[in-house]
Amino acid sequence: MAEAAVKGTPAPAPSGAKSLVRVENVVKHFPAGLGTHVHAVDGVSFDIREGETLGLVGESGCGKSTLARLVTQLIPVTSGKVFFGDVELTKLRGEKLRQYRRQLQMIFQDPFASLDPRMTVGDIIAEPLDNFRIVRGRKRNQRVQELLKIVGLNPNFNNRYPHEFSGGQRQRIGIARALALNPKLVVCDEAISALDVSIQAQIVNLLEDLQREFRLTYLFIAHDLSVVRHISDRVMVMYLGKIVEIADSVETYSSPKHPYTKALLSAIPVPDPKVQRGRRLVELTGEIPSPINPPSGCRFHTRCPIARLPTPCAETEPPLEEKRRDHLAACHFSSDV
Amino acid sequence: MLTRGTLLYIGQRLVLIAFTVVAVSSIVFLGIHRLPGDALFNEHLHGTQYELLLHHYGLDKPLWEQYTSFLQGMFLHGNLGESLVNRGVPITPLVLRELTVSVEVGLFALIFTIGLGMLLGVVAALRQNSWVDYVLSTTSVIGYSMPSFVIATFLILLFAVWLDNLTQGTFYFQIGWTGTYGSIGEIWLPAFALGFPYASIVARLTRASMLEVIRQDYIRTARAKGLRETVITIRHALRNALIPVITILGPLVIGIITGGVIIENIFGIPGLGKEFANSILNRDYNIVIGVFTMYAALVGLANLGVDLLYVVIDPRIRY
Amino acid sequence: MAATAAAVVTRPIAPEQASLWSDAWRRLRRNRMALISAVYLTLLVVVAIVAIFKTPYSYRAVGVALPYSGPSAANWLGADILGRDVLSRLLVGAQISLIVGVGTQVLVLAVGVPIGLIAGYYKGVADSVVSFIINVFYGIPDLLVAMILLLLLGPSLNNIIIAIVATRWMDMTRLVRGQTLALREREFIEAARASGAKPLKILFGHILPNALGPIIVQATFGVPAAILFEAFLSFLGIGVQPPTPSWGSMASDGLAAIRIAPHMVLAPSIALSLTLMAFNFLGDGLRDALDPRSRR
Amino acid sequence: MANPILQVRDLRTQFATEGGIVKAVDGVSFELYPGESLGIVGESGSGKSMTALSLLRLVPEPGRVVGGQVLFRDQDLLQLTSEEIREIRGRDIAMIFQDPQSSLNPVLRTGFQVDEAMLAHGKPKNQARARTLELLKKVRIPAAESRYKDFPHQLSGGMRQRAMIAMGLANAPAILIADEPTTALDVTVQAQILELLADLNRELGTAIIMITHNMGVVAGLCTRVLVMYAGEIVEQGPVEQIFANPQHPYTWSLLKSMPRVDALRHERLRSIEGMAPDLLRPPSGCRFHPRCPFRIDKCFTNEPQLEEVGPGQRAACWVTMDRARKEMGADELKDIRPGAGSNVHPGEDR
Repeated sequence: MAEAAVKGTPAPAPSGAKSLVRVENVVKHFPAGLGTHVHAVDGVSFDIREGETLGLVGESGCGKSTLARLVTQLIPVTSGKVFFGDVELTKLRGEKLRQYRRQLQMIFQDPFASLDPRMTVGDIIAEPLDNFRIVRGRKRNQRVQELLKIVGLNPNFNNRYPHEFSGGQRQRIGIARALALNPKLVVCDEAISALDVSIQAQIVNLLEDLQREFRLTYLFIAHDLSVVRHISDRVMVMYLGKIVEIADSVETYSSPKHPYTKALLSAIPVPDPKVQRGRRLVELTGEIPSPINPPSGCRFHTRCPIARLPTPCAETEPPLEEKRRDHLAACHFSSDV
Repeated sequence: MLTRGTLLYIGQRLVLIAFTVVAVSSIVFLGIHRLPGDALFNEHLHGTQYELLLHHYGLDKPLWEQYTSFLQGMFLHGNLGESLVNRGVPITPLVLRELTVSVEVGLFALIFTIGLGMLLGVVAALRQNSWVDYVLSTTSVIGYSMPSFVIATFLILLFAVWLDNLTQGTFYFQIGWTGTYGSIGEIWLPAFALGFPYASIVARLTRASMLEVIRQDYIRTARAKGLRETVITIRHALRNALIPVITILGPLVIGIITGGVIIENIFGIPGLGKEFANSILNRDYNIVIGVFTMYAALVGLANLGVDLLYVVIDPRIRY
Repeated sequence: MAATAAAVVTRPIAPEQASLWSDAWRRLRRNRMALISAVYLTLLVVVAIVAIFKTPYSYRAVGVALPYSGPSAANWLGADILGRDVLSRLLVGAQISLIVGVGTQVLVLAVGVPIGLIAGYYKGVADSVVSFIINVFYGIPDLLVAMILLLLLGPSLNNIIIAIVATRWMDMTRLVRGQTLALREREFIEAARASGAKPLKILFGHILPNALGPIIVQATFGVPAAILFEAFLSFLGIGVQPPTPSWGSMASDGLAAIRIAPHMVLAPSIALSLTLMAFNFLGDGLRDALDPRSRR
Repeated sequence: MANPILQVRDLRTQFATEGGIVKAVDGVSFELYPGESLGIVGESGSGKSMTALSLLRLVPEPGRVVGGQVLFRDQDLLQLTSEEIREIRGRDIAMIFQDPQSSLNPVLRTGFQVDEAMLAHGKPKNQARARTLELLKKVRIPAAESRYKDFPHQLSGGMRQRAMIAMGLANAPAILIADEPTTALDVTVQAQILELLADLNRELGTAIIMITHNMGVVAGLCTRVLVMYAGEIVEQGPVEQIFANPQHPYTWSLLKSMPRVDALRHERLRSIEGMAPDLLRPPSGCRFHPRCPFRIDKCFTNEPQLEEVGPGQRAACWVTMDRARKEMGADELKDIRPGAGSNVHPGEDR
């Protein structure tokens, strides 16, 4: 497994591939007191293709974590639909929805908070198996040890408690739990953000290897565009509850079609002084506006370097449309980017 | 600081307090009036005297009518009725007079509680893990483990009995209320007995809160810009440390108010608490209701005061 | 600052298979005051149980010594106004205190834990209703309500317990609700839901075990609070009724005779204070042991 | 180059914990020259923040600076009385921190907190206030007058960090220590803050010590860099050289383990196997040896010292990258350790 993984591109997901998850015009508002709402996710449509890694990137408060929970239906949508294959998950409730959790698993951000401190590692990893009564007794134990081995941990760790492990090891435990049910889709919600750089690389490599071995589909969410680009086949950029661009990960960098994507790319420092000194870091002024009262028209117009104000940018909301083959962006002037 | 929002909030709270007062006094009224055996009835009454009395107090009417006239009296005239035991004594002026006495003792206790408690808490926190801290921490557990009546007992023994015996009557403190602050036995000892357990709680909380605060990043920032330690403690630490202490002020005020019931009985202070205990024992229901109504209003206002204190101390809180 | 220091320091010393509970037990054993308190309370319980079967004199036997007589070989703690043996009455009073203290906490747990779990986990209307009721109860003076309740129900041991529970149930409910609200937002609860756990399993398999520490601490502090409450009520003469002795009513009787027989008020006062102190020290020890962060 | 403005010699900071002594900073030496921008990089637990805090004696309990010298203008900061070090803090050497939200006092007005930095060093109130307004404008806070009166919670994260920087610059210090100043911020805001720091460094000639875990930040802002691992400096030198030709295997691996946003080809990341060492019981010999792909027998027992490996570049390693390339073919290397490279690494057993 390691040999094959050393070089080469991630398994390509042809654009015609079957979609595993389809999200249609999903909206999620949270009440924020006095009749106001946080427009966390505000009309989002996309699909996740079988076998691909779809990256989702955006700054804090853009709604990406909420979107992850909507895709896995951990929280209900305000409106819109989420399909898993042909099944409309947003219609299901209770036990019927629970059955679909076998297919949709999640890896969480904080390796210290995502494992129950009162449970042994073995019980944590076996919890999904127990919830669906899949294996019992000695077989359960075997499966736990097998999973520990798969994620690169000592199989004899199963009787220990989470607090005895380092951040990287804990994240491996979280991955083992997500794999226990042989899911089709794994949503990684900032799964590596809390880790040190050298450990991040370990986990990224592990995720790539596991994808190849178990034919997993990933929705990979992070605020770090360089990591997202690295691991993803396609990258989706979110700003203030809206998707502003979806494109092949190479094309995202070489020819972004939304000024926000371009600004995001420019803001990430490259660890190479020769390159970095020549770059202009700041494309954007100001900070992300409040999602309680998002700007009119294009939500990015308040910070956009190329916006034409007031018309059309502050008045008309640009649709997310295909600018090139398989490259969608929501900008009135995408050719100027 | 008194923005329109805050005033609006105060208005809403006052309405809510009035509502609560009516609700609880109604519950007490309706509950109590279903009880058999009241203070009116005794064997010295003969003939139609009992019926006349019942009529005088309106107790011969159906419960519903009694209740509406009770509400009407309370709202329209601030009239809480007449005492059943001391016939003819109107309750409203009685409880108002007693209220001022109780509030007086309570305020003394409160000042004492907060002042001493915070001082000791800050000292313990600044001398963390020293013997001072250890002694103060242990004392505070002992302090709030001693019921106020036990403290009162010790104070009486000490100041009124043993001191008297020791000096053969030349020097001791008179226990008892004259309304003139003539002796420390009159208001300081009751206030101390009432406040000491709470002072211990405030001290503990202040210490914990101070320790939490002096580990905060902004204290490090203050140090990094070269502020003196005294400035850091007073300006940066203390005010933030106060915020959690305010949260217990509400329960604390209630505790001091209700603790008065016992302390007033021990020290013979003619306040609301003594009246309440007596009227319960005497089954003087009208006074029970009247005093309880007074208490409910007092507690509501005290809680409102505490909530407004937040606004003063913590700029992040706005109503 | 704390976070940076913690990053350096917290790499565990890797004790073999140490659960959080055994860690807590280790810390508790090192707390001297808590240990002394535990020993005292164990002795108190033993003595109270023995006193069911055997006391030096009957607690209600009048004239076993001269009224108001002080401590002597025959009556270690002297006699009271009717010449009853104070020690015997003190021992029976211990039973009353322990029954009230433990009894109320059992009921408070039975009421507070489920309501708190449901309000905290399901939020919404259930929570709003519970929170409103809790706030109303916090806004009324508890001792007075208990007094009125006893007036309505009549003074008996059961009614005293009911009155105390009725005015103190919200402490536990609020704690459990708060813990649940905080825990349900924690990632491991979300992870449990994501791995297909049913609500009951989340409530009792994940949330309750993680809230157990604070619940135990709260219940431990609740015992002395209830004992104190009963003492207050009995002191005022509306708690346990004579001739049954309670530390509160004994102190009240003694206060009347404070000049001639101070032992009468001192004995129950000291017994009460020591017991409350022991529970409070034990509670402190448990809190420090169960929540290492609170240790300073 | 001019004389160094700050000389740190053999700095040692330790934490007394229940399990024993944690050597958070263990013999760190370096110089800072006037007007330069020095980066200190390392992962969490490498001791970079503790090094910075030790300079101004701000190490939190139960930590203590136990040895070494911090020479600033011919005086050893570690030997000063608490009143003397107080006068240095904020006046000659200022410091800004990672989380601007928690680093500002929530109950005091933002502007006043900037004033304080000057009031503490004897500036009269009205002058301090005028200077604060000037500073708030300098760090590009719009509507400075009204922001002055705001409480920290009314400002955005970026604005708060700008206010912190204004506070740091209040007394025109010779040195500004920035401890992960952009870690808590979004990338677009991070870029703004970095640009501001670079401009200030250029305009005011303030020397900057930049503590960060982000190699990209160092590449953009710094002229020299120290790389820390497990409480020690493992490599130091001019930024261009360290990035182009790292000599310590840790530096080299760190650079290879980061995905680059400008990458046009998918290359597998080089992960550093294992995990950061336990500073209660640091590894013998070279502290990096349990994770080093090029270790030799000597690495297990003998601790390497910093030695010249290029012009101005020093590394503490027995097998520098030049040697590893020559003798072990490091660039083609997957991982020469047996069993390494796959995700199963028995080396993690404890």
